[in-house]
This record gives sequence, structure tokens and C-alpha cells, in this order.
Amino acid sequence: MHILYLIFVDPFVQMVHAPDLLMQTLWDGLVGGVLYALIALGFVLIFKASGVFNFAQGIMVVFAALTLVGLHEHGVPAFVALGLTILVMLVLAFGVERLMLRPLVNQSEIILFMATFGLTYFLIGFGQLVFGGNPKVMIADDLYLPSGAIEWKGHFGFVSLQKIDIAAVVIASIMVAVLAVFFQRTRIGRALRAVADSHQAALSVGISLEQIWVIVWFAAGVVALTTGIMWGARSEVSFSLQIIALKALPVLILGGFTSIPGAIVGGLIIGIGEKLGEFYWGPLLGGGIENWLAYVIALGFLIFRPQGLFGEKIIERI
Amino acid sequence: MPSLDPSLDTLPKLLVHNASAFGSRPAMRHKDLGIWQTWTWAQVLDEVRAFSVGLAELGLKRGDKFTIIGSNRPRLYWAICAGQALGAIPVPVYADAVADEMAYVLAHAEVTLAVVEDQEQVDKVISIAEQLPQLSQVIYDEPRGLKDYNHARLTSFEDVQAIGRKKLAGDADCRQRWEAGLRRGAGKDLSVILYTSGTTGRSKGVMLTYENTIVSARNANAFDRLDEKEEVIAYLPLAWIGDYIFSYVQAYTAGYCVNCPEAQDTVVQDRREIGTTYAFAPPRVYENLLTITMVRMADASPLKRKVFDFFIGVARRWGEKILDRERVPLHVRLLYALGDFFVYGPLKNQFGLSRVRIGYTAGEAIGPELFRFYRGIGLNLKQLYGQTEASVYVTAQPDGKIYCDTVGQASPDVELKISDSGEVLYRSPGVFAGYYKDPEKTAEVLTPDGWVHTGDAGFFDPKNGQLKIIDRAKDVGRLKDGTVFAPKYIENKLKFYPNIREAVAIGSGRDFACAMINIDLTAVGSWAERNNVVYGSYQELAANPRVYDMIAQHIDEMNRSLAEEEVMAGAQIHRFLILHKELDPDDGELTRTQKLRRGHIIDRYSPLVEAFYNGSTDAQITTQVTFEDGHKGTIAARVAIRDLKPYPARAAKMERAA
Amino acid sequence: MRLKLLVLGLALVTAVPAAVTAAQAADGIYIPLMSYRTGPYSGAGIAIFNGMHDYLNLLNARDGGIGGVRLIVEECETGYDTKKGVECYDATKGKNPVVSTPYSTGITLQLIPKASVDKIPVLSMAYGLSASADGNDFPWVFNPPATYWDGASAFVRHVADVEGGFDKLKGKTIGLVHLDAPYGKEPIPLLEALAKDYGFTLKLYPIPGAQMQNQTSLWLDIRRDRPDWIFMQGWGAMNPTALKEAIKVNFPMDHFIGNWWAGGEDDVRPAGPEAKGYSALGFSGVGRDYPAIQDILKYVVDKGNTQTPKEKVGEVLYNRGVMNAVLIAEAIRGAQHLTGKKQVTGEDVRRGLETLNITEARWKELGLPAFAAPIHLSCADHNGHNGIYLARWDGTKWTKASGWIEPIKDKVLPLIDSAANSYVSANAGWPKRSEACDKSS
Amino acid sequence: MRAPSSNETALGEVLLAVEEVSLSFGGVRALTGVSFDIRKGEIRAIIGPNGAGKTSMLNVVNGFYQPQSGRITFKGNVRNSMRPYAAARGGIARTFQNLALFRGMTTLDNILAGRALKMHRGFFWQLLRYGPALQEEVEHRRRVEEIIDFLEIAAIRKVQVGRLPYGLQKRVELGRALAMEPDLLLLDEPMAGMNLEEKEDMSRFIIDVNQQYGTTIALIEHDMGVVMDLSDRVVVLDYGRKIADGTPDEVKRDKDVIRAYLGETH
Amino acid sequence: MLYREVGQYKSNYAADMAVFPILQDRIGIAVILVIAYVVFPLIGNDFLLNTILIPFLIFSLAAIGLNLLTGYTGLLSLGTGAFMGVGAYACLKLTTIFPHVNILIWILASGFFSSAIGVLFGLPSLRIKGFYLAVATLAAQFFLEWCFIRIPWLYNYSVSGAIEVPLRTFMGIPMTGPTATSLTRYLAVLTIVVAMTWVASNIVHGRIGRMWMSVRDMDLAAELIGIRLFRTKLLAFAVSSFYCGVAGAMMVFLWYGGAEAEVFAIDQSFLILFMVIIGGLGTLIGSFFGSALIYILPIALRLIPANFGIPIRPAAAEQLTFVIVGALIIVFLVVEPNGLARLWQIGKQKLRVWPFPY
Repeated sequence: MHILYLIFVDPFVQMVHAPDLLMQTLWDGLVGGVLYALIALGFVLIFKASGVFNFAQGIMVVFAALTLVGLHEHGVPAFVALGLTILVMLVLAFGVERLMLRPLVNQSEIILFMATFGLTYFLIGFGQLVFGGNPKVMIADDLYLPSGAIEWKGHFGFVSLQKIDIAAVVIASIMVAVLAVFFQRTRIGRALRAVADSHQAALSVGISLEQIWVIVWFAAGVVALTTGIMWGARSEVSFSLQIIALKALPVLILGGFTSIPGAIVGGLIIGIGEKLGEFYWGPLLGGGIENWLAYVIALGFLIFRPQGLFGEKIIERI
Repeated sequence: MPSLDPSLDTLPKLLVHNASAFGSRPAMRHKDLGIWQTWTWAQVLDEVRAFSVGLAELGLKRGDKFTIIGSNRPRLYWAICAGQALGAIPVPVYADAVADEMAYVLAHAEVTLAVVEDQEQVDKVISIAEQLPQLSQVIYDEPRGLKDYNHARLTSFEDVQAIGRKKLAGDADCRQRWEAGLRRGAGKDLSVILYTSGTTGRSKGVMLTYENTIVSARNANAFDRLDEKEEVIAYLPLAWIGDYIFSYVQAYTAGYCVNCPEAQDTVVQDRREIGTTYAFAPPRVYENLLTITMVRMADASPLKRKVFDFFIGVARRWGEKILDRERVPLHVRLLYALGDFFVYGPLKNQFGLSRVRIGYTAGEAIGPELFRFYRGIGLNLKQLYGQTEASVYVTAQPDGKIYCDTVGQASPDVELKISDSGEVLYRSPGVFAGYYKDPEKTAEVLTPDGWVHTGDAGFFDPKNGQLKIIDRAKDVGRLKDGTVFAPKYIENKLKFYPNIREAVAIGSGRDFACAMINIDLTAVGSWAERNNVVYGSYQELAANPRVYDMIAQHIDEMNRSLAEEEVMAGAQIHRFLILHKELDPDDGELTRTQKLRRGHIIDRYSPLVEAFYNGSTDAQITTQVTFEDGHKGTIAARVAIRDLKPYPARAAKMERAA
Repeated sequence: MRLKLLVLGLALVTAVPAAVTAAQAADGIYIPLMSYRTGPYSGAGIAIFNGMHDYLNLLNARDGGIGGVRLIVEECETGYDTKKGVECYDATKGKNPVVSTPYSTGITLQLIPKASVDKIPVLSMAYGLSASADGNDFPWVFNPPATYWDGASAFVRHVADVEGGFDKLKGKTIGLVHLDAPYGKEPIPLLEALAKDYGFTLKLYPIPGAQMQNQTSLWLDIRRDRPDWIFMQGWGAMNPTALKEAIKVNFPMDHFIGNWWAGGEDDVRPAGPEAKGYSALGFSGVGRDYPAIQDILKYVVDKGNTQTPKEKVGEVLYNRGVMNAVLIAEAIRGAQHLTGKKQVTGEDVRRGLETLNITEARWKELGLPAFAAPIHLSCADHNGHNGIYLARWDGTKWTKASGWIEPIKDKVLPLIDSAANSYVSANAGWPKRSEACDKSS
Repeated sequence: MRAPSSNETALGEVLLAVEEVSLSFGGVRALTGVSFDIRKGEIRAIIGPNGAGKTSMLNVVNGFYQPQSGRITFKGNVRNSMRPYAAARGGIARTFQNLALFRGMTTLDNILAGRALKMHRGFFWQLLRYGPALQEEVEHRRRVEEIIDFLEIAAIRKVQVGRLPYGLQKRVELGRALAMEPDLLLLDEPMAGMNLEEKEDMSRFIIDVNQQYGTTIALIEHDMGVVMDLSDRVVVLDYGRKIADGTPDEVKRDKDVIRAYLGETH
Repeated sequence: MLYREVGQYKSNYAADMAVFPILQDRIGIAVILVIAYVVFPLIGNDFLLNTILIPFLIFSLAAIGLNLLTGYTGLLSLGTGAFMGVGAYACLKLTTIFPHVNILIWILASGFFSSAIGVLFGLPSLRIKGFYLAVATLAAQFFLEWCFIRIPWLYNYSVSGAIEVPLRTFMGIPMTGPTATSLTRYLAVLTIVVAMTWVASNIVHGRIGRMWMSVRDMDLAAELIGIRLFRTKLLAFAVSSFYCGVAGAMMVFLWYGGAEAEVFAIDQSFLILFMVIIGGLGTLIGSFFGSALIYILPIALRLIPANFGIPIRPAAAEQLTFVIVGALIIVFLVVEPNGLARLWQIGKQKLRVWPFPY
């Protein structure tokens, strides 16, 4: 009985009693969710255009952030370093297209998936070789990212909103909006959507498949850089950051592998869901459940909607 | 003349003997349903007995003729024996014979019963049934597709066996009666009538007694020390004396195992699986294998090709010496051992010839290069010379005395002589009893004192005393200037080139020699593919100037080698053309055993022959052809003729001659 | 083409391990360092191994080795991966190493059973298996100068000092923020025991490895629970993230204390000045104001015979590396003294370690006055349970902020005994100590 | 509507009856009130222009689609819909328009897989692949070899089917269906994409299957010539409705059918 | 060139359906077994046995396990590490509760526990496929990992929180624990791997293997021929997890001799997946190749600089190893997406048709 009370009553009592904590949890969930969504967006872009399940998205986040900080460490001014990093991501996109995607065209999904593992290994080694393996501090100040917090106090307690988190939410939103416009309104964007349907259709738009691949990988690279800056500023830039990318996977299940709005909504659901779960129900199990809770939430959804929240309905044709 | 043990003087008697002597040894295998179904001698006897009794129930009796039509399947071999056990005489017919040909043979032999393979043969027999009033029963092996046929005169092999088994089970004496009937057969009895396709005219039915075949077979087994452990594959036409002796009579006398392939086109694979120890094949088979080898090796990587060429070179130079156990330097032995590991062994393995102890080539002269190639890689290939009329064996080469240009010495019990006109004659226990219902022809060939005219011109090689066959006696001609012209000799030389499938040399009574060529579609096709030569059909490829260039080069090479030979130097090819169609037995251009019917060809292509000698550079030709489904049509083409420059006879030779 | 690649690959794969066995140790004392300059924890690793390597190089450069025998120092990269650690161990085993320094709890656990078999002592300086402090059960394993339990107890003693006595601990809440892994959970039994004795409440805040950089909800819990003190058994990227989150929830920095793996420069630098007041445990000196460190700068760093950037010399973890190297060197010296041999073996060094006695004076002799508390090991005590001090982050650097704090030994020792017993009983057939005991010099 | 067929007397009882079956996908009607029957031993053709619902009909029969209404009676059992597994157990086998072979497996394994329902040896014996399990494999292999022999595909026995030419793949698929020893064989465009010779072969196989094994066959085919030659009775669908049903001759003369086929050229 | 197939004919189906129908292959297997059982024990030092061969074999077995699921049945799983962990922890509990039962029996029995867990987490495969299923198996991975850390009962409440492998003997010879020699452990691992590979080969060559492959190649058609998809998939999960579980138990008991939960982390799952894909999906021999390449190649690469006197720091060598392994993975996939096993087949085919090119 007591256990039922702890599961079904107590958390809600707590929510009512300490609304500041609830709000703080929701806010933190929101911020986490936005960042998950950003990583998931990288996955979705690439999956939609090339059918590649890009396992390297996580390492791309680290690699981008590392390049930025590493360049700065070598005395490159912050914004020049930012520009150079974007250039590096472009080179990476070209390299991936030329050396990996093109030779592997028409291979099965799992082979491409595997190839991104290879890419992951490569980037781990390469990043450490060039910039060293020690953790680095994100150059948040040099990029004029805000620090400190806005605290909102009242009789119910206080809610602290980190300025960097606000910035993250704002930048992520802008990023998503830009990408959305880019893919809805531009010729390239239309081509990209056409590719998702059929490769033939894309050719008729007049853009080669190769170009599209470069574009999406580059876009994913920029998304990764943004994620890297934000997450790096929240903790530090180190290789363990790539584990965060795994968090994007339940988001993908939830949102569907091909849906940009799915990635965003999924990110928010997972972000908020896991924070609430951890905070209010986690202690029942000794805490630390956040790590698998996201997957369980996603799995729950999956049983009822095998194609994800926004994925297209799968009709088996024979 | 040795006389046979009367208890073993017929094939059915041998079967009964084998069933007790080698009861559990395999007598026959057939690749069917994916695996090698095996029958021991005891099982074969059981199958044969059941079928035989069934046949008797259906009315087959002593002296009746019955036919066997189909490919090499155990049941058809059993049918032969089953009929013989009743004293009936089998008349096997070529399975690919067209209905006309078949009708003639069956009618001539007065066949009353047919054992055939499948629907295709049943259809054929039904289509000629009107011409065969005596034919009362058709028995088929493969029931597929025959369900809806009128079964009044149609029975399946199994049903016949079932009848036999039922009879055997129900009637205790039946078995004794059957065996008694079997014992009534004797060596002097007529055992089989084999129709020879003959290079000219209608087929003749060669009558052979049990004694003919069994003595011949027994001698051959002794000659090559064959015993019950041999494995052979039966893939040559059932109606051909070769198969009858090798796959049936010799197997029954030696007790060895006969393997039937799954299908005609899996023979190579099946031979490989079985690993035959005793092989028999016309030169064409060896030729095809070599062609395939050369074509495939042309696609191999350069390194591999170098290795291959190098070791084949070693084999050419030393292989035969090693095979004949001559003394060779140690380093050559080592090199040859390496070659055996890298090339010869794998090659023989690919051909399924690794375990072949004795391989015969016969039926036609084999190209010397071809012969040396196989012997070089360690295959004990030998030549023999034989005829249906002799129950195969006339001469054969004993181990260690192998020459590529002879056909060997007289087989055991065979007497040989050369007539004044140069024709080869022989006398032996295998000599046939006569042509069925054709005493005139018999008299032409068989002298009253038992000598048989072979129709081949030959002489004994003074160096080794072995017989050398030049050509058909009537084909050996002379050019106008008197130079000896042996067309077959030239043709065989040409046919060694993988690109040339068939050649027809012309020159008898003419000023100079010419040749009509059939290119090999596999070899030339692959060459074309590699050289970006586009072609849509055989005809198109044959007319291609680059193909002409290539063939011209081959003939030129041959001319040069002819120039080195004293007798033949004058018979170099001056002009040639490539025929627009492949020579085909259906058009009567080849015999069913794929031998050239030269006379017929020269008639058919007379406009081309004329063009050779009136100096035109091309000629129009229209020929009638028979398509696979039997309907006839014509094809027309304009065929180009090329000139070649003959070589002067070699100076060196002249000096020596002088 | 494909085939050739395959053949090439196979040849490579088979050829190389064959070459390994051929390699032999040259003349000298062979000291393999299992290092992790790569991987997620390389931040700490690089500093430590720079310190170790530089000090041992100093001995070679300045003194010509130890007792006239050169030291052959070879690093083997583990990337903090247990698998690779064991691989390193097996790969270097053939070259007669005198000591092994696994530098990862996972690897240490692997090596403990092997040590007695291979006769190579394991020196896990303030990490590894706490129970291995018991020299009777673990004659081949050494973990001076303090165990995690000593660290946690020192923390409690500090809290008591600040609060005004152990009796004041009653009713207080102490939070343990720890990595959710064996290392992180190590202090729990001790803190639980102390909580029972002193009447404070212990709250656990585990951080799973995958969540190291994603601790928001955990710190919300802390905000809700408001513990009075927080002790952090942290590691790698978990530390700076925790500090940032602590700042976010306004947790008072002077009540937030990390253990010695949460007290490096890289751990606090990302949080910057806002982390001012955070302190961490330490047992080796900070800074470069020691003659020996100056010697390193002179003989090693300035000569370019190192991978260390000059400005990193003297940092917390660097100095810890130096200290570890001192322990090794002193043990070798002791072994040479005990045996009279110059070229000592692992067995000799084990004896050297067992008789290790670095007094205050000796520290001074070594050019490291008051660098660490005196260390005295014995056959029974392989740890020393030495004094620990508190280093405080002043916003830009670490400063020593306390004297030597003694661990609460009477609580720690029984725990070590029972842990050693349970290890031995779990491992039926664990060998009885057969090694003779040397008198301490 | 159903005119007595000329060889009705030769036909057996009703094996499968479809009554008033309707099927729609999210508003799109694929089948509307279709009824027809298939009698034991006959070759029944289902024809119709593209998009007439032929394949949907087969999918309903073997349980891939669940119709919204209607009844299916198979071997006297009445149900509203089938599950594919139940259909397979009940003796319905099928081939597909676009091949549904197990591409990674050999011809032999594909056809052996068709024996899945008939193989029962337990897991333990499978682990050892010995004794009863091996014996079972051998027994079924023999049956499969007969099918291989029947379809003349001995030469490709051990070739991965993904590498075979289209025509042969079709044959292997037929082989797999035959391996189930079905009572009712559904063939979805068995001759699509074949050349004349291959079509003739396939026709021969279909007839042989029907005659030799007595298997009832329902087939969809585009080639009218083939349909008219092969089938005993024909049902014609257009836009998901049945417009004709009868012998080939009757159907050929039917006005609706002529209109449907002529009107197809939009 | 080594193949001489003349005279190798099959006169019954049992012989024709044998796993190694060709004599030379059977000889090859015999030679490999002799090397494994006789030559290696004679020449092997600890490095070869303990660092190369034992892990190689264990990873091979785990790869076989995953291959049964992913390669044969077409179900992508990223939970291999956790399933291995279940085996390891189950084995620990079993031998703790029943210490007198032979440890080898428990190592095998622990497979049943991971089997059961595998089936449980295989349940979603009814509804979901492909990458969605892969992510679903991640739930298993993370949940189980959490359990290994959070449930002290699993690790016998040991202070270190790690599995400490107790000493167990077999006929008086120590099999596990610190005193067990590399050689005994190697022979135990080898025997288990050989036996289980043989069993796996039996399964995949028989009825069940065909069912799995049918589901993999075309699940709809499989259903149509009467294969019950759900059962078949769950069976694949069960068998696959069994293999992974045994591999996990061996990993801890016969290789590490003690391990933290971290050993069964997600990285392990990925590593095994690497092996399966690089080795060749749907081939047993590929599992061995993949294991050799992914596990042994980095070791070899790391040893190159040290043994050939290339002046490179170990850390840089390590980083370069990552770069090279990563690049090699891509190169291998480009060269032969079907894995090393396919290369092997091509090579074997070349030898069979030698001297011909095809």
C-alpha cells in the first residue's frame, strides 16, 4: 500500500507543495529536451536524405566543440575559430560523402550504419591526436554567451534560470527555425525532401544526390557544433560528451526517424519526462533511472505506434 | 580362338554370376534427385529379373527385337539385359535421331517393343507408330507428363517391374523358369543389333553375338588390367558400340561400376564427383576441355597466366617422358612436381580426370598437340582403333608405347594386314556376324575367310611397328600434280586451334588445297568480347574480317608446319573461307557421332568449292537447314574467300633428302 | 584485389604478436607505467603520468638512476580500459617489471590475484581495493598513503571540526555525490558506519557513468533535500559538471568537498571563479616550490625531455604523479638496500615497499619538504592511513587550506579487516601469506 | 450470373467460397462485395485491369488483409478473415507478383523452408542435427528433390536464389509453394516479365501441377492468351467489383468485360 | 589449388547436407583443431593465451550469439553487452549458492538466464523492426546495466561492487580464480566455444536456421509458408542470448577473473556488433574473422611501434590506432560489404576453381 502511495500520490503531493521545484524541473527538462532535440535533428537530417543511421552524430558534437576550443587554444580569435570550425565541418561533410557514402551507395542500411561506427572511431582518434584528449573549457565568454543566472524568487521558493540555458533554448529554436525554412522554402530543401521519397525524384529537381549528401552532412555538422557549444558551456568539452548523443536515440524512436517536428517534440517529451521521472519517482528505485527511463518511455510509445509519433504509417505491400 | 566358359557366355549369365561374386559391390550409380543412387550387383539382378519377367508377361519372347531409346539411365541398361535374358535382341537407337531415321531403323529391325526414356521419346515413337505395325508395346521410364496419354499400349517401367514382381511372388516356379530360359542362351547367339550411322548411305544393322562382344571385352580388360574396382561414366550414346562395350559388356565381364550422369550437360561435373578411373572419349571431348581451359585462362590474371604457361611448357617438354618413366634430370622432376601441385593436378581435378588410370581416345584421330598436352600433364591417354564390326577393338596402344601418330598394335586375338591398295584388314573373335537383312553389304566388307575391310588406309610405322591410319581409304586423294592429299590429316591439324571447331579440306584432283572453316563459337565469342567485336549471330561473327584475320594466321602457321613434312608439304592450304553456319548432324553434314560427311558437304556447298578454284573473292550460297523442332528452312549468305601464301618446302629437309 | 587485402591483413595480424614475445628488457630496472593519456579520463591521466614520468626521468638525468642503475620507463596506454590494462600487463610481464601501477580500480582488481603468481607487486596509490591495505592477506598489494575510507573519514573529521565537534554532527545531513560505479560507491560502508556512530543522516546521490555530464535532476534532488554537507567521490567529466550544477542550485561551496580524484585543476576550471571555496582532499603538496620540482624543471622540462607543458608543472595531479614516482623510487632504493643487489626484481621491490619508511626528514632529503605526510608501511599495514589535507580552490588555483587531518583509524581499520576477510573467504583457496617479513630499516 | 461451365461435371465440390467480401484502406475501396468460389481440382483465373483488386483478393484469401465485411469459407470452415499462418496450415500456398523469395538462401533451402509446417523434430535434436532431426531433414530433402526434378531446376540446386535470373526465381517460388503440398495454390501473375519460352514452360508446370498432384489453382494473369488456355473458369474484377464469372469462352464474350478492357485505355 | 574434389560423391542426403561436404575442408578443420588444442598450448605464453586467444574465442562466441540474431534472423540488437552481463552475474550467483557444482556446468547454465532475459526484451520484436528494434534493445542494455550496479545481491554485496571470481576446481585443477593457469582456462574456453559453435552450426543448417533466415529475408513470405514469426523471433532471441550469456560468464570467470559492471556497458554491445558486421552477417566463420579483426588488430597495431622501434608515444599510438581501425572499418565495408567471410568464400572459391579464374 505504501508503495502505491509512493508511486501514485506522493510525487503529486510534492509537486503541489513545492511548485518552485516542479517549475525548475520542467525548465531543466525543457532545456535538456531542446538539446536532445538538437542532436536528434542531426540524426534526422542525415537519415532522411541518405538513409544513414548516423551513429557518429555524437562524436561530431565533440569533434566540433573540440575543434573550436582547440583552435582558440592555439591563439585563434574566438569568432575566427568559429568560422574555421564551420569550415572544418564542411570539409568533413565532403570527406564523408567522397570517401564513405559514395563508395557505399546502394549498400544495405546496416552497412552504412556500421560505416558511421568507423567514422566514430576515426574522429575519436583524430580529434585526440590533433587537440589532445584532456577535457577543455568551452570558450563561452569569448563567444559572448551569457553566464550567471536569472533567479526568480517568490513566496513559493525560487526558480533559477541559467542564462546559458536560456541562450541554448533561443539558439536551438533559431536553428530549428532556420533549418525548417531552409528545407521548406529553398530549392535544395525541396530536393532534400524529394530524396527522402525517391532518388529519381531528386534528380529531376536538378541537384545531384552527392550534393545533397554534402549539404545534409554539413547541416548536421553545424547542428553538432551548436550542440557542442551549448553542452560544452554547461559542463566541459570532453570525449565523454559523446555518450549524451545516445540520448537522442529514444527521441528518435518517439519522433520517428524522418520527422523534424518529431525530433523536436520527441526531444521535449523525453527531456521533460526523464527529469520528472528521475526527480519524483527516481528515489523509489534508488535514483539514477534517468539513463534507461527515456528508453522505456520510448519503448512504451513504440508498442502502440511502431512508426514513431510522427513517422509515416508503414503499410506492408506485397 | 579361345572358347568361352558356357556358364558365362551370355551377358545375363554374367549378371547372375556377378550378383553372387560381387553381390554387395556397386554395379551402377545414377545421379538422380541430387545424389548418387546406387545399386549393387545383387540389386541390379533383382531389378533386371523383375523387369525381364514383366517383359515376358507382356509377350516378349526369344528372337524378338526390341528397341531402347534414351540417354544413359540405369533402367535402359537393365532393359537391354532383361530382354537378352529372354533371348530377345536389343536394337538400341540414338536418342537424338529424328523421327524419319528412327522409323527406318525400327521398321528395318522389325521391332516389337520399345523401352524409351520419357515423354519426348514416347511422342516420337507414337508419331511413327503407323510405319511400325509390329510394334505392340511402349515402355517408358519417366512418367512425367504422360498421365493423360492413352495407356493401351503404353506402360511405365515400374509397372512392368510390378507385373514381374507380382508374377515372381505369386508363382514359385517363375524364377526357376526365368533362370532356365536365361541359361538357354549361348555364346553363339545373336546378342545385339547396332545400327551404324555410316558416313555414307542408310544405316546398317551390325549383328554381334555374345561371344563377339564378351571375348573382345574380356581381352580388353586383360590388356588394361581392369577389374571390379574401376569406375566409369556412361555418357556416350547407348546405341553406339563404344558405350555398349565400355558401359555394359566390359562392366559385366570385369564387374566394375557404371555411373550415369544426372543430365547430358552435367557430365563434366558428374565425372568429377565420381572420379572415374577408366575413361573413354572421342577427341572432341578432350578438345572441348582444352578449349574451355584456354578460354578461361585468357581471363586469368597475368601472373596466374604466366605460371600456367610456364608449367604447361614444362609439361610439354618433359611430361610425356615422366609418364613413360624415362630418365629425366632431378631438377626437372622437382619442377614437374611443382607444376603438378600448381597446374596439372588442379587441372585434372577440374576435368575430373585425377583418378583416371587409363584414358582412351578413339573414333577419330586426335590432334598431336592435343594428345601431347594431356599426356604432358600426366594423363595416361592412349589411342585405339576400332569398329562396330569388330566389337570395337582392332588396335590399341599398350602402356609405355604411346605415339601420338599411331593407333597402336593389334589388340589381343586380332590379326591385322594391309591390303595391296593400302587398306587395313583384320580378323578377330569380335568380328560381327553380318549386317542384318543385308547379305550384299556383308559380303562387301567381310571376306569368306573372316577378314574385314576397314575402309581405312594405313600402314605400319617402320619405327615401332604400330598401325598408322592416314584417312578413309577412299578419301585419300592426290592433287592434280600428284602430291598426296590426306584431307583428314590437315583438318585435324587445323582443329587443334581452339578457335577452329571444324575444318573441311578440299583438294583431291584439284590444283591446290583449300579449306572451309567452322569457328568455335565459345572461343571466338570470348575473343570477340575481349576485343569489342560486336556480333549478333554466328553468321555475323563468322563473316567478321577480324575473325578472318585471326583464322588466316592460324592456317598460315599450319602451312608452315606442313612445309616441314616431306610428304605433305605440297598440300598446304592456298585459300580458305569461314562457313556461315555450323555443320550439323540434322543437316546430314556430320554423322551422329559428329564425324564429317565430307562428300555430302562438298555437294551441299558446291558453289563455294567452285569459287575456290575460279578465283572469286567471295561467293553466294543458299542452303537448306533443319531446325531443332524439325521444320526446314533455308539460309543464304555471301561468304568471303581469302588467299594465303604457301611456304616453300623446307630447305633443311631438301638437304637431308638429297 | 580483395583477396590480396585479406592476405595482407591476416599477415599483419599474425606477425605482430609474434614479434612481441621476441622483445626483451635491456639492462636496467624496468618500470612500466600503465597510463591513460587517451579516453574519457585522459584529463587526469595526462597530468599524473607527466608527473611520474618526469620524476623518474629526473632520477636518470640527475642521479644516473637509482643506486647507479638506470630506470627504464615505458608507458603502456590503457585508455582507462580494463581490457587494455590487462593486455598491457601481459605484454610487459615478460620484461621483468619491478612494480605495476594499474591506475584504474578495474585494472587493479584484475591484477591483485596475478601479483602473487607473477611476483610483481601492485602499487595502487590511494586507489584500488581498500581491503588490500591488509598486508597479511595481500602481501603483494600496496595502496599507500590512504584508502578511500581514510579520505571519507578525514572529511567527516573536518566537518566535525568546522561544526565544533563530533557531537555536533547529530541531526546533520551529509550527502554523498558519487559515480555510480564501484569506485564511487567505495565510501558508502564507511560513511554508513560513521552515520550510525555520530548520528548524522547519509543521503546518496549516484551519478551513472552515462549521465556524468547531465546531472540536472540529481542536483534538483539536492536542492530539495538541502544536505548540510556534500562529499563528492567524483571522477572525470562528472566533477566540473557537478560544480556547475552546484553553483546553479546555490549550494554553498564551502560545504562541498571532493575526494582526491575531484581535486584537479581541470575539475574546477570550467566552473571558474564561481567555484571559489570548493575544497578537495589531497595528500601531496601543491605548487612548484619544492627543490625537487625545481630540479625537474631544470633537468627535465627545460631540456625538453618531457611531454609536460611547463605551466602544468606543480599542478595537483602532476605532483601526485611525482609522489607516486617517489614511492616507487624509494621502494627500489629500499630493495637495493635490503638485498645488496643493484639490479632488483619485483620480489625485492615488494620487500622494499613493505619496509618503506619516508620520514619527514627523508622527504626533505628528497627535496620535497612537507610534500606529504610521513609514510611508514609494514608487513601488516600496506597503506599507512596517512594524514590528509584539504586544498581549497581560490577561483584560479588550489591552495593548501588545512594541516594534516588524521583519518578516523579506529573506524577504518575494522572495516578493512572485515573487507579483507570477506575477499579472502569469497576467493576460496586464496593463498596464505608465505612471504617472510623484513624489519623496517 | 455464373453460367454452368462446360466441364462442370469434371469439377469437384467447392473448396473455397468468398462471399460479399469488402475491403478498404482508409477510405479507398479495394474490394466491394465480391463473391466467387473455387472448386476442387480446377484452375481458376482472376483477371481484370490494373488496380481491379486482384492482388487484394488473393491477400484476403490467404490472410494478409482482413476484409471489413464478408465471409470466407475454406474446406467448409466459415470465417470472416484468415491469418496467414492459419491459411498456411489450412493448405493455402501462394506465390507473389514481385517475388517473395528468401534471397539469401539457396534454391534448396528455399524449397525446404516450404516444408516448415511439415517438420516437427524438437529443438534438442536440432541442436545435435543427428538422429531424428537428420532423418527428418533427409526425408524432406527427398520430397524437395522431387519438386526440383519436377521443375527442372536441378542445376541451380545450391545457388543462392538472389543470383538467379528472374524466370528461374519464379520457378523456385513455385517450388516453395509446392513444397507445402497445398490444397489451394494461389499464383499472382506467375508469368509476369517472362519471355515466350519461359511462359510456355511455366504454363506446362502449372498444368502438370494441376494434373499430377490434383492441386486446385487460382491464378492472376495478365496474358489473356495464357489465361484462356490454362483456366477452367475465370472471374473478372474491375474497380473492386466482380463483373463476370464463367468459362473462358463465356467471359470473352461478356459485354462488361469487353468494356472494362477496352475502356482501360484512358 | 588445394582442393581436389574428384571422387567426392554423395550417395545419400545426409552426406550431401553435411556442414563440410568437401574432404579438404574437413581436413582443414581438423588441422585448426590440432593447432588449437595441441600447438598453441605447447608454444603459448600467457600473452598469447590470455591476451589474445582466450578473449578472441570468447568474443567469437558472443559474436556468434549476436550473429544468430542479427545475421541469421535479421533482428538488430544493441543489447549484447547486457545479455553477456546477465550470464556473468547469473553464473556468479549460481556458483555462490551451489559452490560444489562444477563451474563449467554453471557457465553453461548461466546462458539460460540470459536466454530468459533476452526473450523478455525480445517481446517488442513482435511489433517493431529495424533500427527501431535496435533502439528498443538499448532499453535492455541500459536497464540491465543499471541493475548490475544497483542490485548488490547480484555481486554478492562485495565491497568493490565488482564480481570477484572465486576459486573453483575441476578434478582438483583450479579452473577459475587467480590460481587457475591460462592454459586450463584456455582449454576450457576452447572446448566450450568449439562445442557451441558446432551446435550453432547444427541449428543454422537445420530447420530452425531456415526458419530464421526466412524471417530475415522476407518475413511476410515466411509467415505464409507457415512460420510463426513471433515464436521464431523469440527463439532467436533466446538462443542468441544464451550464447551471449555463456560468453559473458566465460569472459568474467575464465578471462578477467573479476569485473565491474562497466565491462558490460554499451561499448561492449557495439564492439560485438562490429565483429558481426565486419566478419559477415549470417556466417559463423565470419564471427571468428570479425572477432580476430576487431579484437586482435588493435592489439597488433599498438604493438607495432614498440616492437619495431618506431619513436611514437604510446598515447599517440593509441590515437592512431583509433584512426586506423576506424578507417579500416570503412575500407573493409567499401571493399566487401558482406564481410570478411565473403572474402574468405571468394578466396576459397578461387582455390576450388584454380587454375581457372572462375
